[in-house]
Amino acid sequence: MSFSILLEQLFNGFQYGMLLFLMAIGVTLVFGVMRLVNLAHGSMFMVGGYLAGAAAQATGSFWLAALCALVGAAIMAAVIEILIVRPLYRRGHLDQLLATFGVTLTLNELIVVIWGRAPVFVSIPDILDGHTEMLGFPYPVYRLAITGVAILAGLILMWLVAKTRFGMLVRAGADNRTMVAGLGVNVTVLYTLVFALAALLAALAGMMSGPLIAMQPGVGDPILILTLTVVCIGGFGSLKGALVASLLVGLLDTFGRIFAPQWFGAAGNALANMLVYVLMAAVLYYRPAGLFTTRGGHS
Amino acid sequence: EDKIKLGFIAALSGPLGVLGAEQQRGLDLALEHLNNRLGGREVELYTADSRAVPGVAVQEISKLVDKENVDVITGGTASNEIMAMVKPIEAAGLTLLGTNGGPSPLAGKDCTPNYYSIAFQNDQWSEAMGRYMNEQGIKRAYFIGMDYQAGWDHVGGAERTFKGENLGKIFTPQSQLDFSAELAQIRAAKPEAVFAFYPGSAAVAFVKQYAQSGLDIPLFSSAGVDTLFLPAFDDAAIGSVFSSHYNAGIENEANKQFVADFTKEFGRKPSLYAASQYDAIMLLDKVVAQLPAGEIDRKKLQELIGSTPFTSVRGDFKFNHNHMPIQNIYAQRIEKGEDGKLALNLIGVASENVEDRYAAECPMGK
Amino acid sequence: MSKIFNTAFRRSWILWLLLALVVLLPFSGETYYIKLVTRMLIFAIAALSLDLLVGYLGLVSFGHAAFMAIGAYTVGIMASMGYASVWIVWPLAMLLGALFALFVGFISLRCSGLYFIFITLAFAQMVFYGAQSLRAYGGDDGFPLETASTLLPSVALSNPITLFYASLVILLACLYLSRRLVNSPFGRIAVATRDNETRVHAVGVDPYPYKLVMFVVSGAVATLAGALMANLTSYIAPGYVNWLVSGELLVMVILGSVGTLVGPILGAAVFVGFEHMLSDLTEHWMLIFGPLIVFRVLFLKNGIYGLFSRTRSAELSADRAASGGH
Amino acid sequence: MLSVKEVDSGYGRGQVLFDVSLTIGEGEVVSLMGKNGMGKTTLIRTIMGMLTVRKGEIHFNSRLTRGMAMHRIAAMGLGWVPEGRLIFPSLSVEENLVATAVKRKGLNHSWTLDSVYELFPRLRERRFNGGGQLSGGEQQMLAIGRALMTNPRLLILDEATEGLAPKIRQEIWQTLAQVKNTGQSILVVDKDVKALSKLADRHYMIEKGRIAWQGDTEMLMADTQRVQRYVGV
Amino acid sequence: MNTTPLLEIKNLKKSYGALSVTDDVSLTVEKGEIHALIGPNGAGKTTLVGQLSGLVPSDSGRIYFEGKDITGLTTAERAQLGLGRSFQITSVFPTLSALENVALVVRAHAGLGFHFWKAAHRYEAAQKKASEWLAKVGLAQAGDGPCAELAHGELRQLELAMALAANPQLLVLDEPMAGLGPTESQQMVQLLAELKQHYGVLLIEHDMDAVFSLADRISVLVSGRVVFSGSVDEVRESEVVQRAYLGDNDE
Ligand SMILES: Nc1ncnc2c1ncn2[C@@H]1O[C@H](COP(=O)(O)OP(=O)(O)OP(=O)(O)O)[C@@H](O)[C@H]1O
Ligand SMILES: Nc1ncnc2c1ncn2[C@@H]1O[C@H](COP(=O)(O)OP(=O)(O)OP(=O)(O)O)[C@@H](O)[C@H]1O
Ligand SMILES: CC(C)C[C@H](N)C(=O)O
Ligand SMILES: [Mg+2]
Ligand SMILES: [Mg+2]
Repeated sequence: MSFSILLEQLFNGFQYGMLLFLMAIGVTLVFGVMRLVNLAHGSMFMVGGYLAGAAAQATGSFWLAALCALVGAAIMAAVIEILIVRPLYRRGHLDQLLATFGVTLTLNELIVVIWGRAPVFVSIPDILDGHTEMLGFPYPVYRLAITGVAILAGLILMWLVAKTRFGMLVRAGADNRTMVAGLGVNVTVLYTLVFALAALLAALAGMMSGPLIAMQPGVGDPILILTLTVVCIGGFGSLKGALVASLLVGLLDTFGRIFAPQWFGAAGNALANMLVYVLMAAVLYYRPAGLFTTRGGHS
Repeated sequence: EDKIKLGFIAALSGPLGVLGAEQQRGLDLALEHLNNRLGGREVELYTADSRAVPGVAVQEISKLVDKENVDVITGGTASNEIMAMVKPIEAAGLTLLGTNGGPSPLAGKDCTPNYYSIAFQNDQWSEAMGRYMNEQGIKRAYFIGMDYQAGWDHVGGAERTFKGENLGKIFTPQSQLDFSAELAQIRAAKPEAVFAFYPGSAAVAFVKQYAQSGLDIPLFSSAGVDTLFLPAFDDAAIGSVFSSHYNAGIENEANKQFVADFTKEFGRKPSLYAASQYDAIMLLDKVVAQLPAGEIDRKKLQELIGSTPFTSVRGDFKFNHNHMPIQNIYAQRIEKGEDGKLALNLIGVASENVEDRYAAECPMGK
Repeated sequence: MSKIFNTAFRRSWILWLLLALVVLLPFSGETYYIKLVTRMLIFAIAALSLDLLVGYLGLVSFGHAAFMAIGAYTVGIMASMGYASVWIVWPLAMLLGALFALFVGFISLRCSGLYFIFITLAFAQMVFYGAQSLRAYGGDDGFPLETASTLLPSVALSNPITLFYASLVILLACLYLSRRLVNSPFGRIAVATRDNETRVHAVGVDPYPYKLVMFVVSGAVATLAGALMANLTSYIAPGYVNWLVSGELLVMVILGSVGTLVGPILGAAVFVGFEHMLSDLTEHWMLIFGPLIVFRVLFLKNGIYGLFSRTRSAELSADRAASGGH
Repeated sequence: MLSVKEVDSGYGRGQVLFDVSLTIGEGEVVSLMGKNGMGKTTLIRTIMGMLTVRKGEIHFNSRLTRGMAMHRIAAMGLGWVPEGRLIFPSLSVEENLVATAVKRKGLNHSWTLDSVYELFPRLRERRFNGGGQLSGGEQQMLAIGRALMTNPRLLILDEATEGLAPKIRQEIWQTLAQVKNTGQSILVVDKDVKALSKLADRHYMIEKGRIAWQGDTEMLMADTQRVQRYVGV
Repeated sequence: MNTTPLLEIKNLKKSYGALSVTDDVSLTVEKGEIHALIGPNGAGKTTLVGQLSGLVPSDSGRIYFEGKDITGLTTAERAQLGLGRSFQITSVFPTLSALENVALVVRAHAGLGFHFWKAAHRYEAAQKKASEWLAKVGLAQAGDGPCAELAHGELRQLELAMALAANPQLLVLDEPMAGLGPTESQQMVQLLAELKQHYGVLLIEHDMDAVFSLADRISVLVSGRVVFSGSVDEVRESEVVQRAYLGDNDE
């Protein structure tokens, strides 16, 4: 394998990793803050993609569509939070798992009812279309853009959580929501905001994936599983962990897909897919609460 | 009054859901044309969703057989699910008149009286495409496809007939939608053309990513890239060539009528999936008409499918002894129509009146 | 017979009536419904085995479908090699399931809470892709069961009625044995571990072997369910280990009521029944079923079984267990 | 400033408080005493709005607090040091102090990070440590500091000296005396009767959820029998 | 004398980063004595308890129990040897009844844990033993509902019964009076005074009244180091202890 193709594959792995990171931030944030395991996170990815598709068709503008997708998903998430998720904070993980599983099933089907089973696509806006020659190989501009946006979103979020008072309150709420309220801060709204923010990030990932992959009912499911894997590897509640694990998984997946079929022949594809989970088991064996354990991250 | 219980099974959801839905349109239109009667008998229709998952397909077949007690089953979307469905259908003494895909094992050594494919045998499409690539003067090609029965058949067919240098072959898992790593590998091999097999929504993802990846070489495909997906493509897809046993532009009376009615009802031209299913119902109409009144003789029905002449939208049609069609395979290209929309235009016959290469291995009816 | 069931069950005539109906069902001769109920029974076995983990150890396994797959693949592969007798195939399947559980348990029981939930999912995914890599057995697509398992040379499970009664007997046997297990000193320590693991350590008991044994037992039983399922569907595919199936198994357990053994059986029956009824009703049955699950979590705190039994201890127990390894 | 009038309250189906009345005036320090499980914490939780008032009324700053969300009641100027500390383990010491801090106008004395650190030098040493890494006593200091940082109109201390070393305890009592001198109103629960009698102006004794006795420090000192009976010293 | 002490800690150390929390701590506890450990907040007392029970791994140093080196053993193994611990925050099995809680401990120590067949409540000897322990701590009347419904004080009694049912030689108690009112504290003091004849006790407590009335020996931990060790009177007199811990005016 020549150096330039190796580099290109590194880029691919990195880009994939960053997309996963966008998803993982949401899961880890919602868990870190509200101790909520959210299986409906994949649906937000899907909803983002679909809303963008529908809005693009209606308005003809990618940028408007992007806005619609983000705002729409955030509003929907807020509604879900208020109606369904709120009572779940006080429940155990099992109840949360189940209820959000139900939400996923419902949303998947709702998409079918509204948009049918045909895949929905968004066209890439002209300035992001095509490819650019860099470091000796052509690379799709759009994928570069995804990477950029994900990095930016990640940085903003890390800053928000680590450095701002909003972030402090959010983390304090994670520790003890009653106590935060007892000190005069409204947690309920804070939670709705965080939940919507997480959904917005997932929708961003979905919206950006739209032009690359086919949006179809249930597209969010496999992404969700990978995201959960990433978050487990990184450590629930840890943003740093999510970042490291996303990149690990992105690269492992990309290189696994290239090499495993070469090494294992026909069975290679399946084995390549397995790698990520082997990594997860290995990591959890040595660090039962993920790479970057946060206080209270292990329940 | 005599009735016939018709089972229709197709991938109505999942990544191939679009195809199944199109098959259903073909079915509905045909039944509409026939006033919901097959050979004069009123049709009781039972629909099942196989989701293109073999395990699910088997379960749904069991429902059609055990619960609905259907007389005959038509449909089937993906090759792998068809392979899975055949066994329980055989066990129940029923017949599957397949309307999409023709997996190679069922065309060859595993052929069975209980299964017909009215659409095509998988290799038929792609062998034609391999030849077409030769004609276009392609010397170095890379092959890629989805990792399942149809992918193996299609890619294998194209590889077999392609005469130039075969630079490599990649199969990607059925669930995979991001092909960046594979496209990079392909580009590194510097081929002159790529042959790809991607059915359903993966097709759209693949073609779009192909266009963005900086691979400025022709894409040949025998996949389910079809009229159905045209709205999803950018102009980047213009020029891609696909093979198929059907194109809405085929000239004959039956097709003209079919295309006109379909367009009237659904606002666009029919795709091959609708056409094959439409054909199947038209054939069943003729078959059932020959059955004696009263209880349906399922064995007889099975035999009649292979021997009853009918008017296909493809023009002449004939089943081979292995229950696969002998037919023309056409080349079609994505072009921009006058209305500014993409169209899948017929550009010629890739192979004329071909049977599939597995027929010889099938002991049946020889 | 009544010893199998707990007090609440014994008191409820509805449940007895249901059992009687089930036993008599094959006399109706409706193959389809016999198969449907067989499906319920098989899932009930799997759900029961999952309840041993979720309900009595507080360990939420999100990968239990893997065991069913191991059972199914063992049956399928053995059949293709010419071994169909259940007296060979079942013990082998359970042994394999137990060994796999031992391996998975060895690694994942170090984790708790969420990590346990998702590491079991990871192992299930490995089994999923492992099954896919078996190209000789259809890879991604799976393969049909060549010959049905046989109880005696002439009694095959391909007969729906035979399969039905075999499943029923196995379910009742599993229920009886599970009941004994959870009430034994062993089971009590398991429950104590669920309630407060740190305290178990401090009491001088290392809970690890208890968890491991329970995990192995649970895995072996679920494997048996898979072996039966292979005979019901006559088709074996990686789809057995789809994460949705693991999710559905959990839904069954919780729908019925966690930590009650009988509850998950009811849960399985209701789940399969609903799936069947709703999908007859509308193509979009998930649009009803999804909200139903949410409804159950939000409003029906003690599950279906909770409607029959209303003891405080059961409630607490379910609460504890539902908190998922907190 | 705070008036609790004939209040009933409790958890779930059980009632804990019966007909409880209590008032705290501007700048006044009031103590609440009673044996374990008599309802002191429950009363405080009810005042904070964590438990619903089943009967009676609570006014704070002459506003009826019924139906108000807990955070709104707290934001009106209640600084709560809860039983069991409940600091935020995943925030650093400094973040614990800053996150919910409030600057309030019209107070004689205003707490800042610096003045809290001066009060508890140990906290300054550990300012970048996670709250969860602190020892029990350090956490208690943090909880008090955190409440002070909200610059409350009424400071509520529920067993604020529990688990503190005797020396620190003394220091805290001294500090509270200082705080009192700035005009701060305080409601304090503690088992150290001697310290309470020095600090507080008025005292309430609670038994089985009812106010059994109330009076000023003089009356308290005079009536050791009662103290014996209701507090058990 | 050649009697080995019940518990002997030698040069135990634990640090988190630059902070040494326990620094070269050595002390012993004999059978039949209460050895109190006092010290300012953050001195490292709870950390030391963690190291003793095996929950916090030590950086260096050794722990001997009845002369046997237990430094490398797990929590459960230490408990089996007879190192009992009560939890500062009540820690029981909430869905089991009080009797079951204790019986479970009795059975586990009789090696009956891995019995799968007979129902647990049919092990009559264990049941009987368990009710004896309950009676001893004053809980004879606890019903057979789940113990989550017991009152706070009752739970503390149950807590102790469970610790005792495990047949400990040594009890390590971390602030047992915390959260108890004066009356309850006094009762606890009485109970501990009775118990100490049969066990060794390492007592950590900020309640000086309790410490002074119970302890046979007192060690003072400051910044992870034992700065003083002696009898109650010696501690009372000590300048060092006054300054570091007790403060100027006695309480
Ligand atoms: N969360 C709760 N749920 C139910 N009952 C409770 C709860 N907290 C306290 N109680 C009960 O309310 C009563 C009063 O308890 P409260 O905590 O108010 O007492 P207290 O006077 O603060 O005692 P202490 O000195 O021990 O802190 C007790 O009987 C207790 O059992
Ligand atoms: N995991 C940890 N990481 C960093 N520092 C820690 C950790 N655990 C404890 N510490 C620090 O070690 C010191 C000793 O804590 P420890 O809990 O042992 O004190 P203590 O003597 O029990 O105090 P108290 O009487 O207040 O309970 C404290 O300063 C604490 O902040
Ligand atoms: C898209 C079609 C060509 C379907 C394909 N023949 C299959 O078997 O799956
Ligand atoms: Mg209190
Ligand atoms: Mg301590």
